[in-house]
Amino acid sequence: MQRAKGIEVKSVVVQVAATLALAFSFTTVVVLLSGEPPLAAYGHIVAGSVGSWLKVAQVLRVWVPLVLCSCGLLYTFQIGLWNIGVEGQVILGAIAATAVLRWGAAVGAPTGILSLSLLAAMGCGGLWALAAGILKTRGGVNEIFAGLGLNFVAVGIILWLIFGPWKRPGIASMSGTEPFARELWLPTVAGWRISPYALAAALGVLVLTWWTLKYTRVGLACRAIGRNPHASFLLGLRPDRWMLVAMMLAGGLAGLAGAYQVLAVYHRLIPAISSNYGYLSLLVVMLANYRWVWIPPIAFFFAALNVGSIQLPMMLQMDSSLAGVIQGSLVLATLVVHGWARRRQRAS
Amino acid sequence: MHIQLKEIHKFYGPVHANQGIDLTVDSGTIHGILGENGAGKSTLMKILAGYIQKSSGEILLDGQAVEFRNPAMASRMGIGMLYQDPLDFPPLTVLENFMLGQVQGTRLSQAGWGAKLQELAQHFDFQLDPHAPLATLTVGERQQLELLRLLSLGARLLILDEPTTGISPVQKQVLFHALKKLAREGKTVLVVSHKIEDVEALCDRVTILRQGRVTGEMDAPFDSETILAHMFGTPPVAPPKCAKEAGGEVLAFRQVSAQGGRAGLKDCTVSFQRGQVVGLAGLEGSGQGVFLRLAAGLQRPLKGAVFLDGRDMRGADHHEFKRRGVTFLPTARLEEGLIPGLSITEHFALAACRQTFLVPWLDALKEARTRVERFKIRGTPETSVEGLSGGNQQRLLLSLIPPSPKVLLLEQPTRGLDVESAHWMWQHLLGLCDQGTTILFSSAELDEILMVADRVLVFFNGRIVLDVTAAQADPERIGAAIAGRAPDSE
Amino acid sequence: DEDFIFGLLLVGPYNDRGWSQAHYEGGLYVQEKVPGAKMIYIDKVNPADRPGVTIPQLVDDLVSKGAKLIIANSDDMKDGIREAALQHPDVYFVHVSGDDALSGKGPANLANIMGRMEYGKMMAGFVAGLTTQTGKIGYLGPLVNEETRRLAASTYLGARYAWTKVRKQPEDKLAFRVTWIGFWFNIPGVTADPTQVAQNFFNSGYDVVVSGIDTTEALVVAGQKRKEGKKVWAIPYDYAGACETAPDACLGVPYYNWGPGYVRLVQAAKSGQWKAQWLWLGPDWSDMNNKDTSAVGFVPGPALSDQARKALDAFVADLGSGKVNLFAGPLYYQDGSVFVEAGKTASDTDVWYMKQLLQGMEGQSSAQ
Amino acid sequence: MMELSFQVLMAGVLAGAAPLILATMGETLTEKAGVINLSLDGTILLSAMTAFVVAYESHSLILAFLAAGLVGVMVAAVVAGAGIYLGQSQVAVGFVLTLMCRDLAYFLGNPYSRLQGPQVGLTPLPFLKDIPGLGPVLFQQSWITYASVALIAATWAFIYRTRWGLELRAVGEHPHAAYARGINARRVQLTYALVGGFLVGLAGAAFSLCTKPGWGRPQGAEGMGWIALAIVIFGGWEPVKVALGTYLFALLQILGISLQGVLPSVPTQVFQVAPFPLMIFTLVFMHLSQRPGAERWAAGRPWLLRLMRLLRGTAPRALGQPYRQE
Ligand SMILES: Nc1ncnc2c1ncn2[C@@H]1O[C@H](COP(=O)(O)OP(=O)(O)OP(=O)(O)O)[C@@H](O)[C@H]1O
Ligand SMILES: Nc1ncnc2c1ncn2[C@@H]1O[C@H](COP(=O)(O)OP(=O)(O)OP(=O)(O)O)[C@@H](O)[C@H]1O
Ligand SMILES: [Mg+2]
Ligand SMILES: [Mg+2]
Repeated sequence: MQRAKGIEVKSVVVQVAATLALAFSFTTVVVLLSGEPPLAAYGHIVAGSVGSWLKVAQVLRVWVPLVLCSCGLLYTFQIGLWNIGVEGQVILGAIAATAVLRWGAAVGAPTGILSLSLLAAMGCGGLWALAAGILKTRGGVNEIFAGLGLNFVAVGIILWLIFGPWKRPGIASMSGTEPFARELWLPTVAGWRISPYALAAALGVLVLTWWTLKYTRVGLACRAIGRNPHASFLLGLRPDRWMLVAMMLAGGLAGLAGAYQVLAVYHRLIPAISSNYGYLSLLVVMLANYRWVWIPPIAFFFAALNVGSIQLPMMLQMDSSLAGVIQGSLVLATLVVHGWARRRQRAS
Repeated sequence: MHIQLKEIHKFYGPVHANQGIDLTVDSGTIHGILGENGAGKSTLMKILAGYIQKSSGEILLDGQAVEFRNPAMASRMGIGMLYQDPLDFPPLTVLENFMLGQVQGTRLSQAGWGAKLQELAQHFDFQLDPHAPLATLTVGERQQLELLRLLSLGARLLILDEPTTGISPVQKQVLFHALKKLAREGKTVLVVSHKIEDVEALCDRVTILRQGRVTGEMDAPFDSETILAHMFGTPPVAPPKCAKEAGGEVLAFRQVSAQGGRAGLKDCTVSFQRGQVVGLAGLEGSGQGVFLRLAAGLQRPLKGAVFLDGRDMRGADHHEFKRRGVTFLPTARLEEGLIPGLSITEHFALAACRQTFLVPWLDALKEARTRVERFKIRGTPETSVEGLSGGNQQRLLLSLIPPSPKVLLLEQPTRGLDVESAHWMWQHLLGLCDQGTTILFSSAELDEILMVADRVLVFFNGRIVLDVTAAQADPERIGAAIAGRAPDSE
Repeated sequence: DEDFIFGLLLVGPYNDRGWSQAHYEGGLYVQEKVPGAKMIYIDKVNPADRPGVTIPQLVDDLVSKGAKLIIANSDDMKDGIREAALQHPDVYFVHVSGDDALSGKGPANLANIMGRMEYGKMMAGFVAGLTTQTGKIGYLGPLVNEETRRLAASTYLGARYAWTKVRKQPEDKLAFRVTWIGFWFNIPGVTADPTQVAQNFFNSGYDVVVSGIDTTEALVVAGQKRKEGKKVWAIPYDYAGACETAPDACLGVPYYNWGPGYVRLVQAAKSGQWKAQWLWLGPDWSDMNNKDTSAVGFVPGPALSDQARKALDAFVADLGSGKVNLFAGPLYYQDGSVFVEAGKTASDTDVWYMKQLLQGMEGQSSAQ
Repeated sequence: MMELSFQVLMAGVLAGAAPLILATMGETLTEKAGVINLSLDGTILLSAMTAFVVAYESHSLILAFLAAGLVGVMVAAVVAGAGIYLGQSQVAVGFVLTLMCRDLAYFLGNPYSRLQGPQVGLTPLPFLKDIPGLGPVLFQQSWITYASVALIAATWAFIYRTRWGLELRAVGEHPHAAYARGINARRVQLTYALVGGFLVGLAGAAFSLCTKPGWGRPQGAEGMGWIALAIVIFGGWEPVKVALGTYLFALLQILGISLQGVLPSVPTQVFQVAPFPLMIFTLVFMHLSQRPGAERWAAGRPWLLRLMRLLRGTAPRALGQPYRQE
């Protein structure tokens, strides 16, 4: 038993090392191809993301929505669904939050309005995910295409709002709606670049997700159905309904991330409000191997890449999309190494 | 073509499906392979056709040792096989199915190949429309097409794996006629079957397999009793029976018809009493699987209704049946009954504990501990179920049954279990029936049915052809009914 | 002299042959002219290219690298730069094309600068009006706001002047249509595709397309159409070198020359003479294309005929001398209401805050 | 409303759809063989960048197209290798590649943005171009447009009229059965994944060398890969219907701009997302019309029946399923 564990640990270490080696040798070759010094590039990314407290605060600002979306994705991945529609769910959350704030700006009572907007965002994101879920369980549409389609529809809706009913007076522009008054910003502490409430909420969601997945029937049902829907059905679960529940939870958390983008980052609704976090969080969860413990560090690492890579154009005239190349190649390398290890295992 | 198989072994992981099989088939004969479910017939045939690779052994064609690495190589040597699960392409047309795998070059000359197909079909009196989608054909017609395709490919040895299941008597006649004609023309034919009557009508010689070994060989004319004995083994000594007297009616079928399996279920009316142990015998797919699923509410009848305690259950789903005391255990344990990746405790938390929002993990763990001990499951509550052996998986499934179910439906409950486990399991189940549970179970093994059941239903082609109490049950009569020779069936 | 670091936030790529490149070169000019001045820039500062990145965040970064003055080159950055200016009261900020200093919404460390591109656009319109064979001129508009409305209107006025006064054609035979794509440059799936818009213009009989967006799609498509043998032209925007893309289709380019204005602001900041001023800098009429003095210019393109070139020179001279003022009344908005009464001329603020497109132009005046 | 003559509109649709046709035909081939290459959106950008850079450096359009095709092949090889041979989820691998190739394209292409590079010109077809009316518009196109039209016919003929096409369909339906007939199912899947990838790569080149010439961020082809994937489903995996779907999309895009004047309250952007709701609608429709009783229910409504027949299409049964040879 002990020995088997030792071998397992060793093989995990070997796999992780192989993954890192594969991914970073690829990105290094890519950087060399672009004719720039790879070490300097990596150095600038590190310095630009954790070089000062200000930078760390910026990383945390990206970390919050990534963690929220990734936690939501845990439910859907557990139940065996590929919820590619997070992006749209973030957008709908942002729209709902904006709607409440616009309405509430006249009403007053900022704290109440802010809380209400968070609730609305979760509800709206959840419903948007529910739509994909219903298309999957009742309409026979693969959740990938349902989610993707709804992402584009969400973009259509947000554009229509920004161009139409919610445009700035006399202006039709991609630059978004009129910014909200300061009392409708998520409160922050003087000198901080990140709202402590947001940080606390992200940590709270992380703990809550862990607790839900581990101790409640939701987690158990998701795990069971994801691994064997037929047996789960025979053991008394209703897979379709649980799938909808999982989608709603994922959508709700994505919606919360959308509200965060509006309340704490942009203070208005912009077309790119989701900032690609929906897609990025899918990568985070895949790299985390669908386990909640790995989400905070990986999300932090990805956020650091996003923030740190802004140094590349400033310092080296390099394009900052290197961050995405690193993120993608890490996940790809994980998939390849994992598949290869399984193949070897099967062969032996 | 003269075929000789020597000492063929085949392992599927731990499963030893063929255990040193020797077989000789003479040129120009029709040779039957008989055996119960899981005897290893298909495995042997697939090895001969190159579809799977043998673990060890030797194949001689006309005295020459050969090795096939894939079906293409076997096909080039003149071996063609009609697989048990049809390996054809329903969305493509008849002609496309015919051409696929034998056209050389780039162009598909529809006209040329169509003519060839028609010519061959005429030779055997088959009626096939080359341009119809294959999906619109009956099983029998699909078989005919496959046969023509193999012949057109130049097959000299034809292997047919259970060709008579799911086809009509008329088509069966057409098929047999064609096979006999082929044998006369010098082709060798290997037919795999469960059914003695088919073999009697067709074969010159049979080989009988049981649990991966050859148990007998015989030339025509055959003695069906000997064949049955070889197939199913000798009937065992008197089994321990449930002591309980039968009570009132619990479950009833009234003129139920349904689709599913090979034969579906046709117009079935039958009822069961409290405390009965009923064995459902029959070849796989003869209707007993559909029957159990209907009784569990997993499938809805096309016609008729299932009654539970006198209540019409039309419109109710499985969960409703479950609430009313029906429990169903499927055959495929890991595929349908258990959840790989979840631990034993988690299974109890799902199935056997209070359905509260917070999972009562402590209760589940306690429950798991006691049941692991009581059911002698080799594992700890934390063991994930795919790490359990087949027998232990079965014990776990049993341990998940709620305390005193009204009706217990078991699909092949002892498949893959060793004798000791099987006995232990029945002891436990019969204990349940002492408390008034009605048990319905299907089994491929007649011995098992005779051992524990106090009532036997035999299914053939979607109908119950024999319904007798254990006292009246005599293995020969049941065996004959299984093979479609029920004296009192139509 | 000690070092003076200034930061530049560019909305598009620094090498976009358009708006952002003009600013980038303005920054290089400052480095050259002001001793000790050093530029750090970040380009592609827009939420589509840099999702999740905000203006205050980038300003923090520039400030931490020692920047004492920060220039934001897009209308889009208005809210962000105001927020950043409040967060960093000891750093100077310049918002290009904004009006915070005029409207008083911004803090004291925030100034605005803009070029009087109205003149450049009039010249563009003028050569378009001179050249068009079909009498149909297309305007590839970015998004709708005050700035873009007044620029489109200036183009129209220039074209109308050429059409009616120089070519003596009836006014109602001139079609001038504005199609807005929704942003300063193409964001696939978000904005309308400018390539497609330009193609639609040319395909439906518009033979001159004037670009109001930051990138050169109009000229690229015109170049393609020329290769197909069509007689079409385009007028790019923003950047003096923009004609290179397809010289044979280029009638000329109105462009900005940010260098002199930037130098003025940088020197004000360096010497402690800073004011929260609103600069709207015009061309140097004595030499519109003088790098050191003129904020706005117009380079005639290779496709412009000699005759038209002469007419253009005369037009520029008249504009400079004040003989021609295209913002003289009577001018009407699209809905028929009065923009400038007969006998009056529009003031700077009238022009700056233009509320609609003018009568005679087709296209949306604002989002519906 | 802009006045577009019917011929000009048609020519615009033909030319505008050309790159997408290359991509959708490629993906149709790949999916028919049972492999789903989800990476199209990234592949198109990466190959567009490659094509532009190669054309810019070498001044050879042929070389540029080949290089772009090669990029498509390489990306498809990763999808197929990890999916078919390593048993990983094709969807997961494709999705990661979508994001990564896009960033890779922006990163490597950065020094080449907004440069003037070679372009594919027009090749008027002799004689045909002189047909009055249609000739001058339909037969004065780039050779990519002609090639795209020819590709539709070729794909159709290949799939339905050749042995290889038959084998391709067989593998996508039932790889085990194909194996029993002597077809190396894995090799067929790999082959058509690569062929499809090659065509998708060419689509990228067609964007950056012809339809939206030049490289930059954004290039303009962003999102087209997703649209291509949607159209393949919309067209029910039938090359001709897929092509019709592609042309429909191109038409919507062109009309979307013209409609700015007619329907000012609908932002043009809405037309950009139109293919997706259409795809979802089609999928739901397919699903519902396959239900027992649907045909009976539609019997009284001939238009519905016709729509059902038109939109009916079934995915290759083995699509995306890992196939393990025994
Ligand atoms: N007869 C069956 N045997 C095994 N598994 C089944 C059966 N019926 C359903 N399942 C499993 O359960 C899943 C969902 O079943 P179903 O749609 O009946 O549940 P539900 O939709 O949650 O219930 P309801 O329709 O009452 O809301 C199926 O996809 C399948 O995996
Ligand atoms: N692919 C496989 N992997 C693992 N085990 C297998 C596989 N195929 C067959 N087996 C096992 O090998 C044994 C023999 O199977 P085989 O299919 O040869 O039986 P059979 O005699 O054809 O039975 P039937 O009458 O039901 O067709 C069975 O125990 C079966 O479960
Ligand atoms: Mg249901
Ligand atoms: Mg078999």
